[in-house]
Amino acid sequence: MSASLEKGIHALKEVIDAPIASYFESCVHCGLCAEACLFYTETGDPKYTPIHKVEPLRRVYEQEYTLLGRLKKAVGLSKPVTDAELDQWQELVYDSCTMCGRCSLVCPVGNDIVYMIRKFREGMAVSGHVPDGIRSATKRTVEIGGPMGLKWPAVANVLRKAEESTGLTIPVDKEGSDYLVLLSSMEIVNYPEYIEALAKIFHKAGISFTLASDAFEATNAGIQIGNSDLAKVIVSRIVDAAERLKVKYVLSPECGHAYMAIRWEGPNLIGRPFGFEVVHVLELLDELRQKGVLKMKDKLKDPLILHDPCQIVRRGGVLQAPEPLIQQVAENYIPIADKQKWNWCCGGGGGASAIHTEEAEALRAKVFRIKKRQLEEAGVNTMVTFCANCRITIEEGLDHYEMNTKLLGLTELLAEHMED
Amino acid sequence: MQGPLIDTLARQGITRRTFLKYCATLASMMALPPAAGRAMAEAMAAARRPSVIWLPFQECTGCTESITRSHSPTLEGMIFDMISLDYQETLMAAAGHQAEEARHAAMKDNAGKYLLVVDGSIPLGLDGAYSCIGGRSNVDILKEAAEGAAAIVAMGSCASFGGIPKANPNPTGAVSVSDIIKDKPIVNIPGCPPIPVVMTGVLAHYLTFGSLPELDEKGRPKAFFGETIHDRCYRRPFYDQGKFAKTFDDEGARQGWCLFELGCKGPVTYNACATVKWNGGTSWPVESGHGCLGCSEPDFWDAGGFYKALSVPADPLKIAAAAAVAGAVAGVAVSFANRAKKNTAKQTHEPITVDDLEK
Amino acid sequence: MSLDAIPIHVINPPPGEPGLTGNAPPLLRELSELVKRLLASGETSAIDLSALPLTPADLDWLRERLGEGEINVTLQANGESTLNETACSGIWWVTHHNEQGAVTSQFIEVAFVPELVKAHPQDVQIGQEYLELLISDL
Amino acid sequence: MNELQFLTWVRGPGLDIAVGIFLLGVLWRLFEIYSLGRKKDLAAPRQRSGASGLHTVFRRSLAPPGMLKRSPVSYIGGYIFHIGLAIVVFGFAPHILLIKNLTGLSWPGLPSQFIDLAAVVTMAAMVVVLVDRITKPAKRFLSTFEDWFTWAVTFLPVLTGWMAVQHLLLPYTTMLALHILSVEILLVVLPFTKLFHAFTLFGSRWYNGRVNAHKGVPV
Repeated sequence: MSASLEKGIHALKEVIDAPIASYFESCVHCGLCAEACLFYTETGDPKYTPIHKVEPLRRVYEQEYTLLGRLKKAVGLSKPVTDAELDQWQELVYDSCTMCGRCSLVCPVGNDIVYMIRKFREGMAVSGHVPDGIRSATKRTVEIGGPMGLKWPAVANVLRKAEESTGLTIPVDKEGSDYLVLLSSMEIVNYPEYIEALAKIFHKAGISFTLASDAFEATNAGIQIGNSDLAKVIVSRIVDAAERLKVKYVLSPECGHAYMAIRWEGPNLIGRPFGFEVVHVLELLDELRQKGVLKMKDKLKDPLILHDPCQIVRRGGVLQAPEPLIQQVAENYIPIADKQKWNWCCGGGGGASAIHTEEAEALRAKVFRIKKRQLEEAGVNTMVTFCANCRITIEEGLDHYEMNTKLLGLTELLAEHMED
Repeated sequence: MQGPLIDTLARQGITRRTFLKYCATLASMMALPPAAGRAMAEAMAAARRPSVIWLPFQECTGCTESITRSHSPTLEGMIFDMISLDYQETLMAAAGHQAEEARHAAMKDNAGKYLLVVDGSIPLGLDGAYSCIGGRSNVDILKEAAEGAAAIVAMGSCASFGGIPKANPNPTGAVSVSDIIKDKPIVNIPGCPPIPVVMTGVLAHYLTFGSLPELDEKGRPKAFFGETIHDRCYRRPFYDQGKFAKTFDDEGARQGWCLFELGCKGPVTYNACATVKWNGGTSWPVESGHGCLGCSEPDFWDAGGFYKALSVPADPLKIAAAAAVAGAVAGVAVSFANRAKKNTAKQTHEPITVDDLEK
Repeated sequence: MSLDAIPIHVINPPPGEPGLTGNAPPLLRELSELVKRLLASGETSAIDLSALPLTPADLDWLRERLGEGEINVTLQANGESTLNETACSGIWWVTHHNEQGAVTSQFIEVAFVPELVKAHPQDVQIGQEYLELLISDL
Repeated sequence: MNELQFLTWVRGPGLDIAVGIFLLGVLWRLFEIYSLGRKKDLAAPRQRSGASGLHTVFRRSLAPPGMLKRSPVSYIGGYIFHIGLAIVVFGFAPHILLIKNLTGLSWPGLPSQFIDLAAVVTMAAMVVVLVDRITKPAKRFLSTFEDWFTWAVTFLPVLTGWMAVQHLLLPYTTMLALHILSVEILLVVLPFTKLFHAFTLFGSRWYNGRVNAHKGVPV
């Protein structure tokens, strides 16, 4: 078994639906989506125009599902999609699209372009046109359990350290808990403070929680690469664990696409609604804040801006929680013009940060200028966000431009300033 | 009989000043400079009367009526005093062979100089047998008479464009003068009937300048057919304001609003009715409350109904229902094909494993 | 039954009738040129008012500006014609009506005497002959 | 064929054929597009979708924050020419009469001087939009023959209609016939080109609105 063009076309035939058809038929080539895409605004290269990134998908739609398209194909007016073409598009579909969904917000005819990209990736994945970085991350997630190849003993180790430093117990595989806490590999490896913060907050609020030794990983490279079968394998682990442990809630970590995978794609991948609720950590925190449980002992004085991760806010719908939370802990929060659902992507979402080719990295650095500009315009040296992947991408960007900006995670920030 | 025209007029009690005044007005109507009125008067007053042969073919005599019943016989009628009308079946006293002889004599005496006026269309069906005079078909007579004519005036829509006889299905194979005669100057004076002053204007011009007036691409004198009825219509402001009579007896009709919606063909009809009017300037169709029929345009009879507004399709939605059904059927058929295709794709889905990601 | 009982009445001219178009003032300049020519060479000329895009308001404006002169000639020939001198001598306002009283044409004539007023030599001849006849009858 | 015959043809058989192809095309395309269906979203909605699709249909008619500044010509030019077209198409008395004849619906017309102005402004906006398409890199990059073609097909009816009313270039009858013919061409190509967005835009906005409202994001 191996990837092939036929499989790709076959997959596209499966996923093309009425919205895709309606979107393609509506496009008037106005190019306004380009103005909403950081890959275009920062490079000025028209090939990064979002709707252009799904051009092969349009051709397949036209050739397979429209009468005129079939006729055109039959008489040779419309050339079939080729491997070479898809290879050319790989860069456009993965390297230069973070599935941030900003284009879907501006399209005047209402096209949800990111919806189209997500479907197009189904074809790209099985036709073999995926960046190695994402492919290997997917393989590791399916075969080992996480995109970084992290195994439970290592996680257990981190948890033990967190228990030591907080003096709190972190339950594992405890049946009947309120919350099943998920983590992302990046958090475990790069930001273990997140786990400590969470333990403190749960303890304070008196909420029972547990981790699952066979489903600690929330990230889902399957949806980034764009394969529902693999995404289903990955998400099923969480569903199985949550049902086995009989939890009421599954807590999604800060990580953006993990939330997308479990909260919005999950039930559709396994083909049935969940018997539990999926909650993003910020939603829980905001609920606690409203209940008065989340009290601060002091506030951060530094002026700062917030980076709203695309998959959590614009595409995930966690619109209201972040601002009250940051105001809870920061004295000088400066709202920026393009905030909330209008935020600009960090440049590393949708699996892009897993692509480590020279070109991809150079492109990421280039488009990071939009974040740089936001920082400079606000005149601040501190940025807060709530997505592990955004944090890594932004750190890289800050390094690249040698900026001495402080980047903080919202949950940790809250834990740090919380009343003991 | 062949003395200067002014003497003839004087004998009829028409003074020189009356004639001058008439020529001034005629020149004005023909959009000639004011000085031309005087030139016209002088030229015509002194003119020797040209021979005119008037051939009626497949016609209703309405054109002759229009000319001879014009309201001020002393004025429009003057034109008959300016010419020597050597043959006109309706008007001439002679009949039968006598009349035919008069025509032949005039043609012979004035060869190359006479003016030929034609009213009625010419049927070509059955070798022209649909209309014969003295046993000869109209087309034969026309060809023979045209041979020696200096110029031809096609009076009325039938002679100009074929008119009502040519209307679908045109059983007699009727055609216009210009369909048959190609080598003579022809003036078309369309209208059903034509406006008398156009006829007199053309004759006056011919008598004065020895040539035909400036014609448009349809052979009509530009002076009278240069603008549409709609352009010169006194109801035009209502059109511009969007005020339309919806029926012939509604408030809009009583208020004299635009008749566009009632099928007025004014916007596509080139004629001078709106300015010259009829019956000595008394009124004209639109002023009397009825839309223009477009009678001076080619094929006006078949132009989609007199009471259908111009912007309205002649036969709305004739095939629309059938087309809609066909579209729906095609759509449903494509839908079924598409759904079957998509379902097949889904059913033949082979689960993907990580190994499948490699090429 | 009076005329008013008929429900149909034509309102003429219709409302929204165009007012001044601005086409009249240039005519004054043209007239000035024509008068100069009349003085210089004796050449007469005329402007055909019905050939120009003038509204009734324009005509009123022009008529009012040109004013009334001393001579008003009325001609009865197939309807009335009026030849009125304006306040500018040499400029005549000429209106022809038909027998029904409708205006058939309208001119401004620049001449010492309007052409139509002058008797034609042939007509004078005929007058002379008639005069002779009268004398011979004495 | 003389111009009155031409006019008679375009407002007779020509229009029948054009309206027929238009209706056929629209129905066929709508079935073709929307019969593909979509899967029910099984994720628990953040909120009930309610009229969110409808909201998006209306909301998308307004420029999103910041976008007006980024692409003023697209928005202002686009607004002017779309609104201008609507005014000219639905406000001109003869057009209303046509619609009334076809559908039985009618409403008062606008003064023809206003329609005239609207037509000129619409054409100016369309030319500006065309220039924008030629000069803006993203637009030019996306443009295919269809984009230029549909522009022309949309522009010609306005131009010929305006020229007919203004008596420019050709006699009114010929121009009117050309005007109707150009509209017929527009009707014929509409269902089969990007001009079909006039119909699918509602579906697209609605889908987008529903899909995102399910997740609690007003788009």
